[in-house]
Amino acid sequence: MKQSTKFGLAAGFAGAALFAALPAWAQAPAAAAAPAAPFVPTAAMVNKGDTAWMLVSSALVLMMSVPGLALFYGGLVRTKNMLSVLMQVFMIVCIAALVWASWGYTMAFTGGSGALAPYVGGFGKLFLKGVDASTLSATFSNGVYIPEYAYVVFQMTFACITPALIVGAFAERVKFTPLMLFMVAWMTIVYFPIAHMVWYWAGPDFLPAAPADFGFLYGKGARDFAGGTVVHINAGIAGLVGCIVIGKRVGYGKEPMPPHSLTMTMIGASLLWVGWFGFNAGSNLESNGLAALAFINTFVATAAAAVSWAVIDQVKHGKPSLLGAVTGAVAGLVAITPASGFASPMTSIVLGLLVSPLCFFFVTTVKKLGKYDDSLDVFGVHCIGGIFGALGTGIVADPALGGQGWIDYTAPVAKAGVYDMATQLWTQAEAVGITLGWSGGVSLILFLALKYTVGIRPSEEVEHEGLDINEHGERAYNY
Amino acid sequence: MKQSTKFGLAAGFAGAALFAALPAWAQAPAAAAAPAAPFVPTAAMVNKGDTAWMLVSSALVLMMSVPGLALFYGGLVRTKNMLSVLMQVFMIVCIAALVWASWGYTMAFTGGSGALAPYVGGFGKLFLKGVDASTLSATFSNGVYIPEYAYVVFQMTFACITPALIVGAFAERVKFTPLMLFMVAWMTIVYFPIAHMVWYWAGPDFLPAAPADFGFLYGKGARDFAGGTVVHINAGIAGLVGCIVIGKRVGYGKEPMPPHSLTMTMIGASLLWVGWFGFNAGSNLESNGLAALAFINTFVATAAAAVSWAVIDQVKHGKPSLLGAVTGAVAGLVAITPASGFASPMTSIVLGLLVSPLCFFFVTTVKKLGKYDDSLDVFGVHCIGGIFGALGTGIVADPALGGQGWIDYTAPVAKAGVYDMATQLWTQAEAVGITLGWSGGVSLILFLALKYTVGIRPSEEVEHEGLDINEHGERAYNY
Amino acid sequence: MKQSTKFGLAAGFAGAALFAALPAWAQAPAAAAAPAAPFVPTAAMVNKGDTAWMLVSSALVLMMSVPGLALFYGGLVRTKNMLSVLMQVFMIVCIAALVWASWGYTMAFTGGSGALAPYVGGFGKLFLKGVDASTLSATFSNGVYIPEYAYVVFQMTFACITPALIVGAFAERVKFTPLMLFMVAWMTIVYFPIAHMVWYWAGPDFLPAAPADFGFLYGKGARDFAGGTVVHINAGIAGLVGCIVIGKRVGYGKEPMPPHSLTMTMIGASLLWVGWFGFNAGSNLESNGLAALAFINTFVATAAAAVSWAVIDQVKHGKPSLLGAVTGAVAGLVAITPASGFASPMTSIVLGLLVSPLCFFFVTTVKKLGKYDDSLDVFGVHCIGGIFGALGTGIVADPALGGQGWIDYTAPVAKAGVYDMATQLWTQAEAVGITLGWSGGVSLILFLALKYTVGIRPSEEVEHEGLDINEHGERAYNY
Amino acid sequence: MKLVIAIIKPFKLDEVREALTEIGVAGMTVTEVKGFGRQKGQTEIYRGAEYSTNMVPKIKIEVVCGNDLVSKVVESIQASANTGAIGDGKIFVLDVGQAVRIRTGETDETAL
Amino acid sequence: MKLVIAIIKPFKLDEVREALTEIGVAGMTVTEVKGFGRQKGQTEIYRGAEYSTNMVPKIKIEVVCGNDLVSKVVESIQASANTGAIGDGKIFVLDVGQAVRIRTGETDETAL
Amino acid sequence: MKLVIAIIKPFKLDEVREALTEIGVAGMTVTEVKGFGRQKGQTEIYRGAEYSTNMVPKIKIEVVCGNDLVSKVVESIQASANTGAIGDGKIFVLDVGQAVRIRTGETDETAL
Ligand SMILES: Nc1ncnc2c1ncn2[C@@H]1O[C@H](COP(=O)(O)OP(=O)(O)O)[C@@H](O)[C@H]1O
Ligand SMILES: Nc1ncnc2c1ncn2[C@@H]1O[C@H](COP(=O)(O)OP(=O)(O)O)[C@@H](O)[C@H]1O
Ligand SMILES: Nc1ncnc2c1ncn2[C@@H]1O[C@H](COP(=O)(O)OP(=O)(O)O)[C@@H](O)[C@H]1O
Repeated sequence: MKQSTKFGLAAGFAGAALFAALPAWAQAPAAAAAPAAPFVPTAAMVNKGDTAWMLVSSALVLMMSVPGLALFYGGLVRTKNMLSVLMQVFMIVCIAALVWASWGYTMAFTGGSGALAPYVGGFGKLFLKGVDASTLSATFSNGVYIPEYAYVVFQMTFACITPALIVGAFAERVKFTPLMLFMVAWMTIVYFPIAHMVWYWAGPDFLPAAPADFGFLYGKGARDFAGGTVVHINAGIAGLVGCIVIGKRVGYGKEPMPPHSLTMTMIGASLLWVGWFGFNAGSNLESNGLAALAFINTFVATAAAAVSWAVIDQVKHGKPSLLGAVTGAVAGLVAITPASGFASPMTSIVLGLLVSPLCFFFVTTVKKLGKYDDSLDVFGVHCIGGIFGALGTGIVADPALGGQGWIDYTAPVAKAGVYDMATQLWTQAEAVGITLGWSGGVSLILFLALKYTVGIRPSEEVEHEGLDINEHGERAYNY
Repeated sequence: MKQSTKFGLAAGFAGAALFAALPAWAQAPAAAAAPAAPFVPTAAMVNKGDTAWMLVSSALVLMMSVPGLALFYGGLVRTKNMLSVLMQVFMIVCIAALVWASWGYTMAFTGGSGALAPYVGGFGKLFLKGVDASTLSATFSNGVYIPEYAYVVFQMTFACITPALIVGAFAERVKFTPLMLFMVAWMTIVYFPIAHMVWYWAGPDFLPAAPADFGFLYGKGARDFAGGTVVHINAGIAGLVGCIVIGKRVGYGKEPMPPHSLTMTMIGASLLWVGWFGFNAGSNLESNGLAALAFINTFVATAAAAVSWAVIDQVKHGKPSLLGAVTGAVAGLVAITPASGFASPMTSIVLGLLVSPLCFFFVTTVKKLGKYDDSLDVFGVHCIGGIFGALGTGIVADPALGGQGWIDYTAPVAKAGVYDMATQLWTQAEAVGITLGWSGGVSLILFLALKYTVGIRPSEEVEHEGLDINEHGERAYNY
Repeated sequence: MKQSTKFGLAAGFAGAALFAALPAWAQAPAAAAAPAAPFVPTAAMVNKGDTAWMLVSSALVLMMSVPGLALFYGGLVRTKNMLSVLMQVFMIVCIAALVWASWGYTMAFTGGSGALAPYVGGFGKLFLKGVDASTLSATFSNGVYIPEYAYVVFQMTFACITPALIVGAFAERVKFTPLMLFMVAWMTIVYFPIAHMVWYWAGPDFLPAAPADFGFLYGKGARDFAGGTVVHINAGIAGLVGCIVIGKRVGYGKEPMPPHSLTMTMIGASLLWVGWFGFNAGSNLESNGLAALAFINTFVATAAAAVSWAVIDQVKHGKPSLLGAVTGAVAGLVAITPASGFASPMTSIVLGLLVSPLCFFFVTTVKKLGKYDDSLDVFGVHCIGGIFGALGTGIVADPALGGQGWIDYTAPVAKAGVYDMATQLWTQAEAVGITLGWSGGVSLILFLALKYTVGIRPSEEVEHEGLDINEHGERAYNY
Repeated sequence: MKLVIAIIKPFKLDEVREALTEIGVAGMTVTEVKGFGRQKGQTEIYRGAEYSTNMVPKIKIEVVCGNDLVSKVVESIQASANTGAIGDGKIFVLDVGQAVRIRTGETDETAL
Repeated sequence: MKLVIAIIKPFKLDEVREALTEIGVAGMTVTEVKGFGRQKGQTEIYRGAEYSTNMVPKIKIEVVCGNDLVSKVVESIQASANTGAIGDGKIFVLDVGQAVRIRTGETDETAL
Repeated sequence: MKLVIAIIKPFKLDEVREALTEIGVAGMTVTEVKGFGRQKGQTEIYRGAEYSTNMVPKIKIEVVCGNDLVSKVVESIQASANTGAIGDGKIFVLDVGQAVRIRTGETDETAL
């Protein structure tokens, strides 16, 4: 049985110590040494500590979306639109889970066929056919497996949060049902293929026997530990396109539109941070020293970016703002996401310190110049932060800078590859470009199609009165 | 030493793979093969991954109660009663923890004596006597154990949330201290016995030698993976009885009583969802493929039920509401609870899709016809959703539908039993009926006793002004 | 390579069972038996279940700070100062993480040199030099190790929350930037040395060969399982000094200053409780029966203290208040912190029941008599509760009371030591006294230095209008 | 025209509104206010600190009506807002010189 | 002096404020209120329970001005707050007997 | 009778209330409002977007009193609400034609 797993190139280990720690693998040397005989992972290759970690990580990533992201976004809109944001995020998570279980997992994480194979998976696991409580998924280590359901559900949480990120770009002025239609189409045409291109590969024990069984960008050597391209650039560019097609909010630039509750935004940002450990360290698929590395990188990059943004606020406006600090924190989380398993804590801090000024420039100067109304700065924070992180990964992964380098899995037993920063950077740029182009292009078509058919924007009067009462028949608060 | 564990019948495995994965068990074949020699679990049978998972699950279930349930309920009441709900839930959790450690655990999870043995445990572990850091509790697998304290605390969280669920039914019109008295009595007379009847058994390594050492409903073959009967039906019917005895809120049906903060309700629902993974997947007691199955089932059933309720809202009122979506999510969580370890993801989705229309019918039409004021729909969502889930478990557990069937533990090494859906459904219905009868009947007596002694309802004036200021001397908000 | 770990004296086991459960240790008997040959921990001594547990615990402790503590504190201030509290806590966490990774970890958890060695660590791991994904940290068991990054990050979360606790004492009247300066200095001069004195030691496999390689208070035999002295007394006394130096709030005692949102305070308290399991049970460094013990102790002590405070409220004011209940819960958490791995559930309940009246007395009577304005009762709850817990640990750890006693690690294989309560109590008192003196004294100098240089208190007008708009340029709510 | 200002107990709002609608009042404006008077506020206690706020939540209703309707309006409010307990509130009547309907520019009684 | 009370739609506040500033009004006081009138409130539905609140969020502006300015103030509000849709609101004018600036104790028109 | 309307700084409320109680005012009604005037609002900045709100939180006090008490009420408010800084607020006095105590139906000065 062929097993699917995640990440084009996984982290190399500073020493062989961690490999030696895998008794299960040691028990299967014959299988690993002779790729001609088909490798069969056994239940003994599953460690309950890994399983526990993957389940916890999945719960943490769900917490990032609901209530995390919903509150982070919701606090920033006006009272009259609070529920619309909560509802959009909540329902996208629900719909995405159903879509993922139905046709997403198979499209992203099985081998496809024919010329399309590098770009999208097959339909062998439609409706999770063939997946059961005893099937296994590969990790990045030879001879280490996790229950396939754990892998399906962990990846499900990624499929849930990514489309939800998009809605911030055109918050306060979008019709609910058309938005849900967009999301189903976008996941199917954009998210699953990109996830397949970047993350699909046969797994360490299978790759030697199937050296071309991987996604297009994986094959190119692009690395994205936890979703800089697949999640943040992907969603960020779709958001930008959406907010331009939909147009500015009524009164934008004239009326004040202050956040209705920075308290909620702070709660959301905090839960995003806490949950993001599942996102990043969980993406290691094993609970070992590398997961701990991804964890600490995620911690310090975020802290650095928050401090960095607060300092910018102080310098520019004389006052460090909470919204600045938490925006910086999120920018730091975005930037470290693709790099979290490759960087060292000190290079993570550098990434964090640098991403904030860049994003600050985009959410202030560029947004003003570009005259687009990206309500909650999905482009400025997620897309730009994601691009910065994706390119930065190419730098900080360099073992010369304390990075984890890359692992060559083509041999029966994986070993560290030779690192070439220039090549890697170029590959990273290609992955960024392809994601921007595909997600941006398809999103444009989808938004335009909706705009000129069912309509995507509510009437001006509805916008004045608020989406909550008009689209959902409720008010957020009745104090 | 005899060990206690949970669940009448545990999940069967699609293959023997997971069993083979248990080296600890393999080391004790003699003990298992020769039940005549008393089996003694050893520390080597404990896996740290399982322990980590049980501790995390316990923390998650506490998070379901506080702040999860407290916010879900609290957001739905009027501002003047917000604190009363938060306080009721918080204090019930605290008191329940103390009661559980004092006499609850022993009443639920030790073997009783004499004619009462099938209905309630003994008092051998009163105040946790005999439990220490080295004693162990059985799981559903031969030769797999967890620290007994982990089991005690995991079950403690269930004992904390179940009584807290009840208060939603008569929110905004109940006196605090009498309510606490009710809860202590209800736990003692209703919850512990029902938990004993449904979940107590000797454990897989002990059962062959003690083939009658189990609770009444366990013995009948009723299955309730994580608490459909013990938690939701149990609490739901007590709530209905309570709201009828206490009577309607002053102004009910005349004054508008809109939720004071759907934002809080959404946060609460989200944390319930996140925490429920501990509740359901934790109930597997091991972090393995079956826990992952329970996890994904919990995820997709919830998503399906939320979508389903939103669609009903759209059809009936033209607008999908957030309150509808999160109510659906909770209904889905309730319905999947007893089935989470038995269903497949696709049958879980079906359960989720169907539970929402059923609950919708009860919280709208039936409640109107019945003329009872179940303030927060504890009956309509928890009791009805729980009944639906309990019966549905009998269907979706069928291996013919991709379910996990049942395990025959009477042999020294457990093996899959032959599944008969009709029999199972009948058994499930019996468990439902007994729970409804016992909890409903005892609750009626308790509420009436309180009503005619210390009184259970505050004066009309207090109700007008709000419970917060009158019962607790505080206001929730001083903006 | 010498490894650092935590806790002066760890818990003794009721039996040898848990030791026997460690196969890794069994594989290294030679190393353990012959301390002359330097012991080298191997990757095989790492259990993935432990790693998973430490990562989860770290995430939980971060959740205690943000959003937990921030909300607990924030809800208690007036609307106009809400953001200032959120911002202070959030930024302290960020800055502390950077400081910890830069020079905190090495100062606290490496062996120092010369006469200062007992009081502060060296600089060998400045900027985490030498720490990588394969280095390991010791636990309290022979032959059991965790990834060093996991240990660094777990301890990082403690370094983040401790200074954040302080701000509650002078909330609503402090300038942001000077406060941040104070925190960096306080961590460096107070927190890292105290952590070193109490928690640093060579580890069970190294101690026999290096019998003097430990911190000053560790050497004296003081025990502090999860931070009664290091965290709570340390922060609490600093808070008291701060609030006295800074002075009372304008209008204190004349204007009403009711909490602006007890809802937020309740959310914060609940998340503190949930996260505290990571704090206490995580401090066991392994996911085993002792972690489960610390978990259940944390649960029931909190519950008991909440109930106890509610009863006092009822008796004194005729009404049990939510703020009382959650304050009690936090007091219980504080009290059980140093004792969590040593007490039994029943003695934990006693600690919980007793800490509330004591803290109640301090936050009401003593505060009134002392005429200091400890805005959020950091001294009354954290310092007093911490002192009570630290002394109580000396009592409840006694095996005669069901406690875990202490482990003698000087032999190659650790074994239970003989318990002498009077000696232990005296040692505990010394640790309390040294912490009070050092933290109190240094804090006094730091606060005075800031007061008479950059200034630490905003103008009266700013205080009237609120810190949010003046210090941060934002408002918490724009409903 | 007259402006009738009534301070009432919050839970009486619906009854008063219905009573006014019945006698032909087509519009009114409602504000949440706090009242200080004979009725004592509840004591709030936070960690032992007692606050006797003295302020009680009230609802203020403002109705502008023609001179002919005034006495009926006052009576109707007085009847419907009455509970007989302290704190039921007050009604004040003031003269209005001019009224304009913004939408149409209509003035005075036709504007109401 | 006159007290001009205007009930307007919330999103018109900025426009009205600007219009008034232009004609020389130096101060005003603004209150969030709920209005009952011809404009129907939205229906809220919570788990099937429908509430037709009848109450619509409005903004009340109070401006005290000299007698000479009154007509300009009224016209200016009427022009700037107008959308032509039901619920645009009302303007009422009352007599003010006395005005004091607290800071200086100045009285009447100089106090404004 | 007169209706005295005072717009004051929020933190002065308690002092004003006490001052009024001292001179025998038995009741008043308090509303949270926003004021626009000479005093400039704070600038809020959210991710670089600056909002100068121009609106400052204020408290509006309404007291109805007999004609004899008016000048004492006005003076007392003016004295107790004064800080000498811009934004201290205003006092306006209007005529009240009628007053009713809802509970008892008492009218005019006895109703206060
Ligand atoms: N002189 C007054 N001016 C303005 N409002 C008043 C005055 N007296 C009372 N009120 C308002 O009327 C409310 C009810 O008054 P109170 O003295 O408590 O009871 P009652 O109306 O039964 O005499 C107060 O809360 C306050 O809002
Ligand atoms: N008689 C009245 N007295 C006081 N306020 C009124 C009166 N009539 C209307 N209002 C206020 O004016 C607002 C608008 O009135 P409405 O009848 O809805 O529309 P229009 O102003 O277009 O006629 C109402 O919401 C209410 O606040
Ligand atoms: N013409 C006016 N009509 C109504 N309210 C006013 C008027 N002018 C000022 N106010 C109120 O008085 C408050 C204080 O006025 P401002 O001009 O800021 O300072 P000052 O009272 O010191 O002159 C304002 O915030 C506003 O609420």
